[in-house]
Amino acid sequence: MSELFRVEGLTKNFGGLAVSRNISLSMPAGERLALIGPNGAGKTTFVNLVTGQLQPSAGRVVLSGEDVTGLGAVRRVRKGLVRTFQVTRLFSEMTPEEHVTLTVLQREGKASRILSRFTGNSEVAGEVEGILATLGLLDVARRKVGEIAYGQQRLLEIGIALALRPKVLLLDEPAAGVPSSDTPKIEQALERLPPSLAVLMIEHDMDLVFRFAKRVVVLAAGEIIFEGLPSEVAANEKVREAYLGNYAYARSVA
Amino acid sequence: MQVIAQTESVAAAPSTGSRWLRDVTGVILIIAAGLAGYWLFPDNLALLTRVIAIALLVLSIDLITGYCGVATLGQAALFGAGAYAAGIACVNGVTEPLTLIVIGAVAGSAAGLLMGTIMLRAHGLAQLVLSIAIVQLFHEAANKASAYTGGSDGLAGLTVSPLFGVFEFDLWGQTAYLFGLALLVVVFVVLKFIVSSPFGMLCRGIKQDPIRIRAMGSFVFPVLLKMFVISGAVAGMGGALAAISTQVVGLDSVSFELSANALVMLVLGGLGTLYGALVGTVIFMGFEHIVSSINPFHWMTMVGALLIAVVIAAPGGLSGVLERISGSGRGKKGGRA
Amino acid sequence: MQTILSIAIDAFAYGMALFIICIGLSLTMGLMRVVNLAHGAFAMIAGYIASYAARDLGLGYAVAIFLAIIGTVIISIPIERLLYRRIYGKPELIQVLMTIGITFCVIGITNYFFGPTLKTIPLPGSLSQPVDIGFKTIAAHRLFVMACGGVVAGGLWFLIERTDFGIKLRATVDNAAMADALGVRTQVVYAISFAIAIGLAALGGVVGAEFLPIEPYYALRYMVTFLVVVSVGGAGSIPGAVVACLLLGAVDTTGRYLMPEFGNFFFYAAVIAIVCVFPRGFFGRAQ
Amino acid sequence: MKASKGILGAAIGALLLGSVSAYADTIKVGIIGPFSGPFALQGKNFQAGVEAYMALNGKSVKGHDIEVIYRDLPAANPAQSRALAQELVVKEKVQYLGGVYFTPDAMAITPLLKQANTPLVIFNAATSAIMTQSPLVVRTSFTTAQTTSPLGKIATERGVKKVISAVSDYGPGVDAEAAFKKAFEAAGGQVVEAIRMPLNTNDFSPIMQRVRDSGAEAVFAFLPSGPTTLGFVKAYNETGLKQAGIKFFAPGDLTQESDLPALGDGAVGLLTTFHYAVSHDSPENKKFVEAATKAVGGAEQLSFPSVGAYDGMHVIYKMIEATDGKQDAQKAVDAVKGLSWTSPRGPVSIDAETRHITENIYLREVVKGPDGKTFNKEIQTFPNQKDPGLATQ
Repeated sequence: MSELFRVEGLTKNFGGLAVSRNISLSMPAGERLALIGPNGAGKTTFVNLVTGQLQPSAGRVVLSGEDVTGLGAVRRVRKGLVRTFQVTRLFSEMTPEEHVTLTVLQREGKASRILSRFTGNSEVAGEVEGILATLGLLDVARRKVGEIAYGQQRLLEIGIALALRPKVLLLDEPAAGVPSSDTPKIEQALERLPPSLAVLMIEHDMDLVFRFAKRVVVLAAGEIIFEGLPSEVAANEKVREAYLGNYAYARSVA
Repeated sequence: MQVIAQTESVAAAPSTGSRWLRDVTGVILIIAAGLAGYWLFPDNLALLTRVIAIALLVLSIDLITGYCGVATLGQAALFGAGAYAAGIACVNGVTEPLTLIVIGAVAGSAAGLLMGTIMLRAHGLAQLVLSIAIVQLFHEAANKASAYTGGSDGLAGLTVSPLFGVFEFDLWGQTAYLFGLALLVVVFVVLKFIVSSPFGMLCRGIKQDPIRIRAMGSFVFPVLLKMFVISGAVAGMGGALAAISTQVVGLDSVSFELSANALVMLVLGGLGTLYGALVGTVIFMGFEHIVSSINPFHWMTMVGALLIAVVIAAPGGLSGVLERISGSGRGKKGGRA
Repeated sequence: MQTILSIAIDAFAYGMALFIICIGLSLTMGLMRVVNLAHGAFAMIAGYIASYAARDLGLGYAVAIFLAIIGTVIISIPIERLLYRRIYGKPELIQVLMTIGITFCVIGITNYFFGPTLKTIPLPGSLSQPVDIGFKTIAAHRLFVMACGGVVAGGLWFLIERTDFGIKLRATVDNAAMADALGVRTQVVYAISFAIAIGLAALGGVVGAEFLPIEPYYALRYMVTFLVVVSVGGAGSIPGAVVACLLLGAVDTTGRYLMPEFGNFFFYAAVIAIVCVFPRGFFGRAQ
Repeated sequence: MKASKGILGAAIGALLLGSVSAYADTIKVGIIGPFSGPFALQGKNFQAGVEAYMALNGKSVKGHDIEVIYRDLPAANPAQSRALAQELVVKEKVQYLGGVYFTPDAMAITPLLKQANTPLVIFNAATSAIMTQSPLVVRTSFTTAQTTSPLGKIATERGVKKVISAVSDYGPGVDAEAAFKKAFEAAGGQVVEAIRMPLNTNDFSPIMQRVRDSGAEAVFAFLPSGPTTLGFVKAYNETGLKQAGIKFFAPGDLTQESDLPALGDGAVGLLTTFHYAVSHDSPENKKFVEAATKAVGGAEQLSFPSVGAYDGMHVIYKMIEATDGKQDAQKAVDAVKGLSWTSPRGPVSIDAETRHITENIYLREVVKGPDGKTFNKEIQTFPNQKDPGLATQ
């Protein structure tokens, strides 16, 4: 498969501390990759480096053959490198519909228009409705985000990301904090992601990882220690040592 | 500094139609209240005109503080830029009132562009201090350039031509007031459009979480700067209106005191609703006028007590209280970011 | 050279006077997170008390300072209980509204009782003479102000960094809920810090009265200066406040010597430059 | 919005009722001044002057009762000034406007006068240009140029050849600088340096260093009264300039009586020129001071704006007398052109040409009285001084 996205030797030092060390990774279109690792392994830092919230000390980020390392977060989003947040960052006073509408308008370059009505914008209404419908958020489309369930807020995070029509989507723990009863809805949403989209997901819920990912990368202490099929992860010695040991052992026993 | 975020609920209205209705009602209420002021206080029109000019200033602060979360104690720099630009133009022979308003708006926007460029480099308290420093520099510059501005003696001798060649700006101030009221209504309607446009939404988003907005692929700085320019135009029109109706421009129009008073009026009325700006201005100035007429020697204590009382009784601003009384109950107030 | 030294000494004295008045505000803003615009009002109350004690009652300068500090703190207690407690942790603009209200009230009341005239605090003979320090003649009270500034800075540093109370205070500031859980009585810590800040305002009001004379409008007249100095230094930082006061004092004094007609330009241009380079002030905490 | 207007309406309506109930044969005089704020003392002196005049001369003229309405204008604010003047004329139906402390405030009122058919008697605002804005303005105070000009001669007479001028950087300060320079150079002196100090200067030591470095034999100063003056005079003493024999000249604004207690002994020896000293020795002044002290509420609060107000009321009374209660601004103003009388400050007259007061300017020295309090002692008189600023126009 042709490569869509690649990072090369991505390194980040905070003072003397290396939080990311020489990370290299490549993703084709349609990829479903899970990035896992123990707490403090540098997963979120990695996402921040990729999406431009942080500037790397060394290394490159390449999207569709173009080096985007020098670009800021906003430009990377516009090029199709989109993320969600580990803790939802939503506007509590706005509705899901408004979130998605704003995002779509932004993508279309219409978000800074000052003399068109925001609501009832028929140009984008259909698309917004489509996105909300896919995520099962139509029921709460016009309620304030502060008033809807956390699981729905997580879905909305994904919805916003989708509204940007990304090429590469980085999901930072999409199911974190969601009650287990709601996890299937998230999973469902993940399954319905556009097939051509390359998705990198950070997740702690291993069941979800195993069901979702075609490939797993394990990060420990800022370094990639494993890259391979989900089925191989549990067997890997390094991974066992670093992080997964007890879990895999427990599974194998069970 | 996270400014108060008792943002008016954008989402409470279930449909576009009812929101339209609400806005139209609001505008009609403003016009009605303005005309009521005209009929009830025909002898106080100069005061009421001044209220309108200040209301424009307070509205302009609401745009950047209430909608974008950028607190400023230097907004009078923009107001004063408009006032002096209109004043200087008028002294130099441009006496048509509408032209003067446009000149004020342009000058205010230019000042807003400058102010935004500087202020947006910082956040929180530092930002507030930058705004103070800027208004002080403007004040100092206006004082220094006394050849153009008249310095501390004020820029006098503005002779404004009659509006549409017919209506004189005279002692009774009917022309000035109705002109001001019309200007206020037009500006208010335009601002209502702006704050409910995608751009307005983007600003609210930035106020709550600029990182999220960036992750949505939108730059923050140009959006805020644009709002500064719009805000400058509004403040500049207020300044020009003050210059036209007073026929003198004084250094007080670029002072920290005016900026601080205007911010107090806004917080008093409630941020982020546009209505709050109007309510705050009318109540503060009305109260000040009444108590200083009753007791010109000690009105300050009364105004201070009013402010304290408002914080204790209605921390979300007076417009929230009025709404609760009127029973329209739109969303909850006084929340924080 | 003589001129430079002389300007430097003037700048130092002025900076120290600013420091004594502003450090209390820096504590309230940095540690208690209250934008207390009424800070100057408390300094002014102290000035009135000291003036009354020293001029009208004929008490000594030291006694007057002592009475002013005690008196102002006592006056501040009910205000803290009734008003300030309502705005701890509230949004800044609400705090601004409340404390401006308090300032207006204090001004109005002071005007009513003491009239609008300037009030002086007579200095004892030893402080009122000019002293020849070799290269220039300087008023003795300026030396006194410098000494006071040094003592205040040192004392506060010791209190915050080296005492039990300092530990509790820092813990409360970092995480009030956690400190509470650890058995620190945060309400008490707040009350004591507030009293200390007010006491410092009082000391500054009295000692600094030679620079900033006491009159009812004191509270508003210097509000901006105080706020600017504290922000430039970084709210809550003692070294920051020292550096900001000395630097801004130097800019102000030098500017006024070299080009007095552009004095304010220098001052505010310096403020803009500093704030743009150090958006949190010199020693500001990350927010 | 509507509700708030309603509240405003009720309250203003109540005020309105109060004023309507006064009977018809009352002539109203509106006084605008700083009754609160940093300049409240000056406003208080306006009031004291007005009340003193009415106490001594009765509250009616030719059977017309006089009612005074005060309006507060705490700081220079032309927009508010205009609003207040409009309200006084249109709503309160005053026939005469008086007071006004700041120049821009007066400038904002002058365009209204013709339509309002109301004369404006200025009790203070001291810029020459105001008089040219409207023929219906009469002024009973002084101009900075008027009080400053004699200093030129005084300085040279005292053997001073080189003076450094230090003024606050605002209208009156610049006026004072120019007036002094002109008068002093005409008398053969030289202004070696002219410093303009920002209004909000707190520490004047660097300025004093400049004065010392300039090699001047005297300093000419002008600052607004209040904290800045106090700071300036203090710095003058503390930096040893006084001991070094550098003389201090200033217009009398600097040593106004209400500031003297605060200035204390430091002010002793300062030479100022002004149109009025509370200590002026005349029977008229004695009566005035007694009445005005009662009105102002304390001897030490009395200062020069009171006499401007007192004479202003005199002019207004004369106007009412001339028009017999009818509203005719031009006739009223014409009636007082050339009017001369003996004011508490000495003999004065209204210049028929400029409508500005012609008065004696006195050189005063701050001295310590037998009671240990300092006061301005008049030591030289420059009779019948007109405003040089207007005279040359």
